[in-house]
Amino acid sequence: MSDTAHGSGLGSYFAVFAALMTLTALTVWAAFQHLGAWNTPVALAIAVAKAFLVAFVFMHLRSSPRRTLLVVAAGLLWLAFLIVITVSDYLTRPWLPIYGT
Amino acid sequence: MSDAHAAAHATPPELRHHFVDLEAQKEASSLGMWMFLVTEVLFFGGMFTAYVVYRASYRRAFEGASNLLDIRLGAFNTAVLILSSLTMVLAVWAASQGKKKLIVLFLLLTMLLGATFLGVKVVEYKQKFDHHEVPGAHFVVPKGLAPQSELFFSLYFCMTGLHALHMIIGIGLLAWLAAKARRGAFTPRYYTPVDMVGLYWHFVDIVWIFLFPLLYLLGRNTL
Amino acid sequence: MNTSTAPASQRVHYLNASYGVKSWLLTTDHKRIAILYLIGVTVFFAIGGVAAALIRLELLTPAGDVLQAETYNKMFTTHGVMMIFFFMIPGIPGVLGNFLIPLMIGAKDVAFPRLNLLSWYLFMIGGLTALWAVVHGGVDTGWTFYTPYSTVYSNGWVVVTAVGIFISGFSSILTGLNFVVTIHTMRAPGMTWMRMPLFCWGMYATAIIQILGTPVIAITLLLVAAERLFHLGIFDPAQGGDPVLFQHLFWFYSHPAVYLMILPAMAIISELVTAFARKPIFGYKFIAGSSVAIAVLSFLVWGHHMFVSGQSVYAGLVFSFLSFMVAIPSAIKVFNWTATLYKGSVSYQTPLLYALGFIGLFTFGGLTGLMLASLGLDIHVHDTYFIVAHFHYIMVGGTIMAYLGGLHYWWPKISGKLYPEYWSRVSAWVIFIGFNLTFFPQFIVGYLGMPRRYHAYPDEFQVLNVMSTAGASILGIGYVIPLVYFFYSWRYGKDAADNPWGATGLEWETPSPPPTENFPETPVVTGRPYDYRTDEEEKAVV
Amino acid sequence: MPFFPEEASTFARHVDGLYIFLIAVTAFFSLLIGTLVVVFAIKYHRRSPDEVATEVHESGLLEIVWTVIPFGLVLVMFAWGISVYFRITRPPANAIDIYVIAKQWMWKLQHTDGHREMNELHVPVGVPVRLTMASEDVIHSFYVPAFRFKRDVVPGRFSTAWFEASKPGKYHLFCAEFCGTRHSNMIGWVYAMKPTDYQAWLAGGSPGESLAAAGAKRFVEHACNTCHGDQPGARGPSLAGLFGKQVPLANGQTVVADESYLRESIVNSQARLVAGYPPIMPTFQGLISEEGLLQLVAYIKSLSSAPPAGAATSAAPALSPERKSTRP
Repeated sequence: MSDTAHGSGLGSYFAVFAALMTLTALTVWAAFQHLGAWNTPVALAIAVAKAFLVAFVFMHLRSSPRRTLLVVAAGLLWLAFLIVITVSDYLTRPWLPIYGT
Repeated sequence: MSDAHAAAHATPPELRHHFVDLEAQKEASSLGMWMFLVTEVLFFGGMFTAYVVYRASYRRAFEGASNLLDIRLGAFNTAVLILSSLTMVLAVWAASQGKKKLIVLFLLLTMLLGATFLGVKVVEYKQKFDHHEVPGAHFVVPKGLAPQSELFFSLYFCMTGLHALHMIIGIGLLAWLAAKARRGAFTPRYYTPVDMVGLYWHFVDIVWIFLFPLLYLLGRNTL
Repeated sequence: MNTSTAPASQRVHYLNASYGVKSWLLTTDHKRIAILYLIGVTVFFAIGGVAAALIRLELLTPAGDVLQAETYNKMFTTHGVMMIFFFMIPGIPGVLGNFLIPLMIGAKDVAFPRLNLLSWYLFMIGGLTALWAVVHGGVDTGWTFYTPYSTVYSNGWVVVTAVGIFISGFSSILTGLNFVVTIHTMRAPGMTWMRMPLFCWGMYATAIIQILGTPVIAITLLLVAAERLFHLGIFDPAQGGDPVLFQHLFWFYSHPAVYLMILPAMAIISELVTAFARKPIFGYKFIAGSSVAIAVLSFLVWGHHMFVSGQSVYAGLVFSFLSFMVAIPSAIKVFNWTATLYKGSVSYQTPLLYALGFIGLFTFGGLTGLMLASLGLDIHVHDTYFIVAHFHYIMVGGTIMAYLGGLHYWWPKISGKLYPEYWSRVSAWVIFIGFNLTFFPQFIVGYLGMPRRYHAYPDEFQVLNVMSTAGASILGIGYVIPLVYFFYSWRYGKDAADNPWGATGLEWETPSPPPTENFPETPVVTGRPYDYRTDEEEKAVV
Repeated sequence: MPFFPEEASTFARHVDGLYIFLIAVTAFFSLLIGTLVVVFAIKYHRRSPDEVATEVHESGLLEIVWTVIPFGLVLVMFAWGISVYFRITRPPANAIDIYVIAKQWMWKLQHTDGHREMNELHVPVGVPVRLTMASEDVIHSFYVPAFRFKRDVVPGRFSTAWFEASKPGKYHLFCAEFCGTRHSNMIGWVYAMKPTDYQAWLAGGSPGESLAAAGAKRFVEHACNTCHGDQPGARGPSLAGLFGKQVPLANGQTVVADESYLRESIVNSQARLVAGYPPIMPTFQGLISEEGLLQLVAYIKSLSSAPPAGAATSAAPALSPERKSTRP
């Protein structure tokens, strides 16, 4: 019963484990490459992929009710509010020299 | 079939009085746990925001300071934590199958891996103390770096410190679970605590999955 | 159904189901926990009130002659910290939310009763820690803890206060989480989302803010404490940190926190207006939706606290625009409440007096908020008494009025007793008059340029400050009266009927005070909320 | 009893205009709601205990109306608000410079010619005054109610602002951001004077060393001149005529060399590096006082307004012609 509830057998756990290890090796390797402006996005993309795997398979998000997905989405949206809006202040400070900025 | 149905409704001992049935209770627990994890996301989010802002302002200092962290230990710890996530999910699986001995085994393994992670962290912290790279009165600006590299180490200690605190709490919870599991408290019908602590443990893993590249990796190619 | 119950004294209910201190301190009954919160917030409110009285006393004369400057600074910090973190934020959710949500949705309890008790303990531990800090050590940073003053220069007990607020933050998070899960999973059969009382909608919106905002203030205050202890430099310009970053993180929570205080108040008003007009609420969906809209929008406007702090001009523009936008759902609510009274059957009982007071004061206070969202004007009035007046109109004229209105309305349900009608009307009027006399002059003195947090001030501001202090003493009396008669009625009041107002809602269908399990049997909901139609009318429709 | 402080600056009247408009809106809606509530409460007073209200059907149209009208109104407020705001943030071309250092609990003000004042500021009427402000400790806020203008002075950066007094008089100067025990004593006066009186006042005192001259000394003291000394083969870019110009950066962007950029280049030299130079300049975070930074920046500015003024100023970018400082 729980297998269906969690929607996965043991196989997927080991597969995800292998993928996570591979991605870890990949991100370490990529960090030493000269990718110009792309180093940071690549590192973050790999991290997001790993987090996605952990959340959806290990944490059974893929077989969770829609409500749970909504909760997670709200959390990420609010995190985006916090970071994006704060950083946008810093990014726009040097814009157009209007005095008093 | 109808007998089993009736049995399920004969108020099992785990059912708290105010829920209709175990399924509703489990659903409530799961929703509550996920919500708690969302608050944790925003809790760490405050520090991630600070990291993004200061990294943008003091990029060279941050890259230089990042290279002073031991990437081998960091990568090793990442692997350890991922492995612990695997053993954790196996413990949940064992609980769902009612394999009492396996639950205990996997919980203990997870605890062991968590402890390994913390042990390595202690070694790393000790290095930082020895090199006077801990922010505060005894901080010495590393050679060739701007003084703002202190901010990197401040954030490094805050982020990894809080992460480690979560690990310690997690290990405590695992010990509690293992003791309960040994007493046979979990059945395929009711193993919500294992499931919930599992969610917590995986979340702590996810935090590290982001901390590792942000703290250890970005700037490696400037060496 | 409300005629059949025996008098409360002959019946087992949540208050007499068990006796002794232990039965209260270890209770998991949401109704008893609500009473525990009531005691807690009242104590903290009284302490914050004493601090306010000392502030007003000092400001009676322009010279700083009653208190020393340092003491004065500690007093306004005490006032802010106690009132905001330990009265306003936990107040309505802790007391009325706890008591009513399970009753209103037809549940036996909240989803996690033990967690609910833990929330109260965290609240009390946090509150007492902060109280110890502000009273014994003293903190002079203001409730805003701006860096680098709080991290480097202040001599007060910033760390202990921050820890106290941090602990009670968890209480807030867990309460919100409990409410959301309760509303999602514990509703009685037939209680669909669109049949839910607006109070629950308001508390749901509040919980969103509690869950998503509180962690950020928690980490921010933790960083302040850590920085103070270990000189981390994260907010210290001497080490390359940016004080403005602290302001971003602080207001990310603390602006939504304002809505954390006003949303529950709006939730109460929606119930009061419909109950005392005996008429379905006008625009149910719009009031429910605007609560959620406010909860979301409130997270996007925090920068209007930073218009003169040196944030980017462009960030200022965006924040100004969004701040105006958040006014619209509030306006929708006010219009709908007003429309609910139209062609109602209006009874002037005390809860309605508070509700009408709320609508007027909140409208005025909210509109003055538009002046602060307005970039060009905010530069002048920022950090003056104009701000002080504005947020007291919202928090005292809004939240406290609604809280008192709600407390009167549900008092028969909570205590099983009736409060004295005459004295309650008197106190409602005293509070209304005292409040306006206290805070209206502050708008004027603020526009004239008197900065807030001033221990001494130029002579020309004295007349207005004297008016304000006079009003504060009337307001103080207004608050003591209900305190006295609530205590009195708890013991000596007349027994209340199950539904003394003739109101709708599941909470009125169970005895006053309710049994521990809330309902003799799980209620089934068959119709929309606030349905005051008589049987004949209903039949005619069917 | 007055309801408005004196209107003593060029933008005071615009701020008051906006305020009056907002008061009108506030009064209108407060009275509207207040009246409706009271009228409904009286007119539909419950006559018998069992009376139940007649049902009024919800109206989608009404909901739309009272959503759209406030929306339109706040758009007007927003537009009006930013138009006043831009007036306050954009200084005109011919501003004179005043340097402000805020510390617990005093204001130190310096005129470019070396005149120093404490908690008092003398300014001419009819001439824009630009403030470059720095804090030595916590956040302060420079607030002159009669000018309707306020600016936080945040440590770790320069805060700039401007005003133009329009009426001679003596006006309050407050610190508006809570800054510690004696916050309410961090007050002073601004004296707005007729230009002739101001000239007489300037001539009266004995000015000390000018900021730029003090900055020139520091320039040598910190050995800035070894790299920025204009000698052939210098390791750093020349600073002559730099102020107010567009500077190409190593990362391909450009930046206007204003006070903030100059300050940043001293305390966080690697942040926005000039194109064509290696990142070898040490950072001076924590090594130069706020006053020292102001002096250095004043000195670098003075290198751009040197005698052949025509040449230097015409090179200033079109974006910010107001950056030159011309003295009356």
